[in-house]
Amino acid sequence: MTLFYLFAAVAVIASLLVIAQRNPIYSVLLLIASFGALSGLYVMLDAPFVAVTQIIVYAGAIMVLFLFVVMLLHAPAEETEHDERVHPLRRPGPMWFGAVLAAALVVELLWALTRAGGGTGAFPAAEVISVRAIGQALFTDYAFQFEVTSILILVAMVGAVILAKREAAKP
Amino acid sequence: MLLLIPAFPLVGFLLNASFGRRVSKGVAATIACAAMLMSFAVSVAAVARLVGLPADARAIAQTAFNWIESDTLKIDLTLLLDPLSSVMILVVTGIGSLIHVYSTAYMHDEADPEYARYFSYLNLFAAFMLVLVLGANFLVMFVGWEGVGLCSYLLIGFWYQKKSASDAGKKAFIVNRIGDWGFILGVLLVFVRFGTLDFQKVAGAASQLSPEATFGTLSIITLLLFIGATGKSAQIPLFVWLPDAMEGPTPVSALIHAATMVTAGVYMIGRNAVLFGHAPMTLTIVAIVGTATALIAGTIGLVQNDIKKVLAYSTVSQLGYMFLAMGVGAYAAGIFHLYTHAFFKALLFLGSGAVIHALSGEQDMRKMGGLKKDLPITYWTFVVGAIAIAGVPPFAGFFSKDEILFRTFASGHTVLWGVGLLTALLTAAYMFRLVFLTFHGSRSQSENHSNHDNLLHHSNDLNPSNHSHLHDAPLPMAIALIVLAVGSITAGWVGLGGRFEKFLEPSFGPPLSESRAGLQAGLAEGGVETTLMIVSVVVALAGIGIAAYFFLKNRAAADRMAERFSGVHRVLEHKYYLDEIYDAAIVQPIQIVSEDGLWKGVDIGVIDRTVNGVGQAVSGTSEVLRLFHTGSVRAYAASVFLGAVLVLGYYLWR
Amino acid sequence: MPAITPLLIAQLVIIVVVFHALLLAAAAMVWVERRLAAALQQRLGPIRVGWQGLLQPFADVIKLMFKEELRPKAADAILFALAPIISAACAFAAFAVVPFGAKTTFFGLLDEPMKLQVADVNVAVLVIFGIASMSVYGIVLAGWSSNSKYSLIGGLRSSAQMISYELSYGMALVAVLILGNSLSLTEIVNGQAGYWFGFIPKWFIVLQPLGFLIYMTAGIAETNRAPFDFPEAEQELVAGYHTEYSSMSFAMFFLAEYINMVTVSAVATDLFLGGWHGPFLPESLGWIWFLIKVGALLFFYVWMRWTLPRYRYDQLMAFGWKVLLPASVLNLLATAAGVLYFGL
Amino acid sequence: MPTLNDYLILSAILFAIGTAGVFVRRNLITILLSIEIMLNAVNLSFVAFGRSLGTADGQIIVFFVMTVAAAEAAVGLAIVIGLFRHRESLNPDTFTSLKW
Repeated sequence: MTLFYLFAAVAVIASLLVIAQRNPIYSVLLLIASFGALSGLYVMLDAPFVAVTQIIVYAGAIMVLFLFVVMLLHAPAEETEHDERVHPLRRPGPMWFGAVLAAALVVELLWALTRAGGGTGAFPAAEVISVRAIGQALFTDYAFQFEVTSILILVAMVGAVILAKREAAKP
Repeated sequence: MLLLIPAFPLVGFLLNASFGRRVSKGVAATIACAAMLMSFAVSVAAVARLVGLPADARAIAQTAFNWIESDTLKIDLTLLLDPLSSVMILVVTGIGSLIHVYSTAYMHDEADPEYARYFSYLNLFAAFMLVLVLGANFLVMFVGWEGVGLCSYLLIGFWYQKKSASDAGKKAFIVNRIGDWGFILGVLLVFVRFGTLDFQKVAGAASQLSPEATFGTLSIITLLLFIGATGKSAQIPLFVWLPDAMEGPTPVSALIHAATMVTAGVYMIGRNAVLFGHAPMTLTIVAIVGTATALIAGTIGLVQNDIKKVLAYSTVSQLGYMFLAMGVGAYAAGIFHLYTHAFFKALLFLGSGAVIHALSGEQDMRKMGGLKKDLPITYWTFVVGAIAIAGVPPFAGFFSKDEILFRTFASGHTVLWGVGLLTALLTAAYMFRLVFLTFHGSRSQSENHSNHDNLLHHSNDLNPSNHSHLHDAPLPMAIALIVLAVGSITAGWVGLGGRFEKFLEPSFGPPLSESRAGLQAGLAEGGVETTLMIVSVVVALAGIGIAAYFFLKNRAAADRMAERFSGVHRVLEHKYYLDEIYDAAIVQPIQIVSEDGLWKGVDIGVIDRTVNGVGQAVSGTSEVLRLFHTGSVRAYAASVFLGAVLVLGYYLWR
Repeated sequence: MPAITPLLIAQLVIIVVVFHALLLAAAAMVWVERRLAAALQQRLGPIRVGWQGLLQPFADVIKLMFKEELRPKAADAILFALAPIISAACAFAAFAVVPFGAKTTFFGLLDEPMKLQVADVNVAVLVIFGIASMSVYGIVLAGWSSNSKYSLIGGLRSSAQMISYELSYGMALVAVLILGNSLSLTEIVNGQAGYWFGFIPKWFIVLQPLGFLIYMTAGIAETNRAPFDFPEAEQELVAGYHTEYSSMSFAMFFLAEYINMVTVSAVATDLFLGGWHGPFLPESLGWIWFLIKVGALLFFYVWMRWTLPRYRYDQLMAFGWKVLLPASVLNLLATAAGVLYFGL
Repeated sequence: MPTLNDYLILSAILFAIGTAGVFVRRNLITILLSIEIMLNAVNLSFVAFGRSLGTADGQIIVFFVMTVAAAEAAVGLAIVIGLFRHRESLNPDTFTSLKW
């Protein structure tokens, strides 16, 4: 239990800091910490493979990409100076409304959980789902979805290359 | 194995269409001819296998794949080889091969890319035609049916730079569409009525029914199918496209507009013989339409001056014969005539092509004459074809035509028989008019007409009135002509003693009328058959005689005749003014309605105003709504999120 | 709290031993590298400190410890301090899941045999892979936080290089996983026991020669060693990402590099060279074989460094993506097909 | 032992943090990061449900989510780079016109 609270606390605090930061490079690093905590939670949920994948894919690949972009763009800190000159709906005030909504969502979800009941007992004892079982399901029952995602990745890759490519210097 | 038959020409098409423009003429022609010859070889092998089977089990089916499957509609791409389709594939691949060979020489003046384009179209046509005849259900047949229509359009308009050619192509396409409309409706109705589109299953289901005494569903189905047939096979009222189709290269006319495609309608009726057999009223209509077409086309053919037009009307007329046969239930006789006709009509067209080729594009018979000496091969083969079509024994046409007339007579349609006989007379007459005008007499008497307009665009290289340039058919053309001439003499012999009919019998299902043997037995004692035979031979010879009198011995008499009956002559020359009537009755009203009613009235008045009104309303509303669109992604996200929170809240609170 | 058992004590002992062994190995490698380089260049190298210069590494460490810790003024303080720690921590962490000997009772000291390994994880291979991907951050952050052009370029280059070669590295691993039919390193090693025809050891290098080559190439690139040592290409970048580092921070990068070499070699030994299996020695002394094999691979590492010139950067990327990755995919496909059709 | 509800509550909190981040921050990269937080919150509940039901399906969906997240990050960051080149800014409020 204590381990759960430790990981949960790390995840929540790190996530909060992610959105509290003005410097995106710290946001990225804190998010990695949050992912690490989530990875620990996955281990506790008997999902070691997801835990490791979380590290390899999220922390090791996606976040490196973010870090790269932050470095490439020289991580400009957030600009606030033109707030006064913009449309009223775009000022920071209305944006805090979004945060209020987020809080409302948490309340609603908690309410839903209490109303639904159940889910309060410990998890039923079960074998750790092996990598073999996951692989088997992935390549049989979910084979179509797997292929679709691979096409998605391919498309995204081509799209990213084209979008990020510098246009050739015009003669 | 069956798949290979259409596959070879298709591959030939793909090769020539893809690479044809980059290779020499020889290569393109070799590819096309090889494709056809291989297809022919496979066809022969397949038919040999079919013949080897016992008579009641003669059907080979091959399913390529499941094509369409939707609820009860299950359609496989199946090819079926039975006696009927075996006759057809032999005709298509055999005569098709000869015409390919012929074309290598005939089209030799074309530029390389054009040459390859020609052969790719020709191959494509063969592939579609084979799909048409081999298709085991209506839909596969329809693929071929539409495909040959497309190829016909492409080939008629092959010289698309020439306006008359592209117009003729469009005309053929549009008129065919009208027929196809009937065909599609017929097919749909077949599916509604029988729940399947497979020929054999439909025939099986139909044979359980008793023939319709009144005008019922089967009659409607068959009538709709027959409308399709009239379009494709150029029958009244849709025959007007075929004469115009002569704008295409002559080998095309021979292959598509004489030997194969135009007979698709006849074949289709034969394929659905059981269905038609259960709709006697439709059969009567078929017989009457066929006879009328035969007569009308025959009369028009008598006065035409364009060598190919004569042959075109002759084709229409002969197709009328076939429909007559179908209409009186003599399916085998109709298919038999289809088969013999393919030989001699292809021969006649190719012969005329050789003449045109020799004269560098001249098609007007009045400017020909005396070509006998210069073109001996062409002449003699042409004469064989003419005798065959006239119906003189032992040439091919005699057997089939006589069979049709006999069956018509035997089925009790005496009037139709009489008209058919008259048409036979006309046939012999106009064919020999053609022969005498073209090959006999002398050219000098028509020399003064030589300010001709060149009909073929490439005809500027030779002066047609210059005898020194006359040359007989080159080797490939000569081969095709000779082979076809031999065929025109001998093709009819396979029908002796009713063998052809017996071979085809399984394809037409259980006979409704008495079999030929029965008929023979019934009529033999009176010697009716022999009498009829003698009558038709006499008629044919009479026709030849008339032609010889007017156009060989005494050409002035012909002009006098034309003058005396100038009214009739003009009507015939203008093809009964059918084109003009169609133009006034159909084309003009459609144009007027389209332009004044649909375009200026509906389109501009109603649709455009509606569209503009909607547009103005939208832009007016947008003026107001645009204020909510800040362009801020986060504001949008906030509204989406607000919606989500509210919906969730509603469900929780409820 | 779990009860303190002999097994737990033994486990703690192993942790301590491994930690120090890695430190020692790094120190030893410094000496080996310098002496070997000298030998290859026909000079003597360090021989003054201790017998044959064996104490030279310790002298270096002491020197580094007493140096002043310098930090550029414009550097990001937190990240600048964090980067070397990440590097070193990842290097140590990766070795945790590497088994280096068969189960043993330590000559009867324990009631039941235990594994010679810090942590037996059933997805060990993936853990190594994951930690390897995390070690990128040490270098990237060092490069970025130094606020120096040399460091930044070095950091970016190195992370691009590591990400690119990680793919081939992973593919080569997967091919072995297919053969070993497990994600656990111990089981993979045990799958390599025995001999074919009585004399060819059943090591996966025999079935996977291409896989081994790819693994070693990618491994060298992953550890940023010559001929792939771009992050610190002296001639262009001074010292790459650790240009601005000094004293113990620098020592930690140094340490991380050597420990990574050891880890890559150890994993290669486990995956391809049959781990602790070998002739002549009893199973319980298999770790000696393990040490010999790792030593041989480390020698190879050093040998490569002083023999091959550095690639050009574009050549490196082109080689990684256009040669190594396709080769590893092919190797993977061939392996999978072999297992599927011949049941290798 | 933590229960299913504990995980779901944690997931809800993380999700809310992610959404709040999307609204509060004015930096495209941070907004993308917030979206990643939301995705991870969902992943957590998937794995928790999968554990509770004893099936592998929850974990498999997580893999698909990760794949999509990777694709999203790649394309999203490419767009961010493109926008930055245009405007020298990462503030989403700078990009309010469809064309300029």
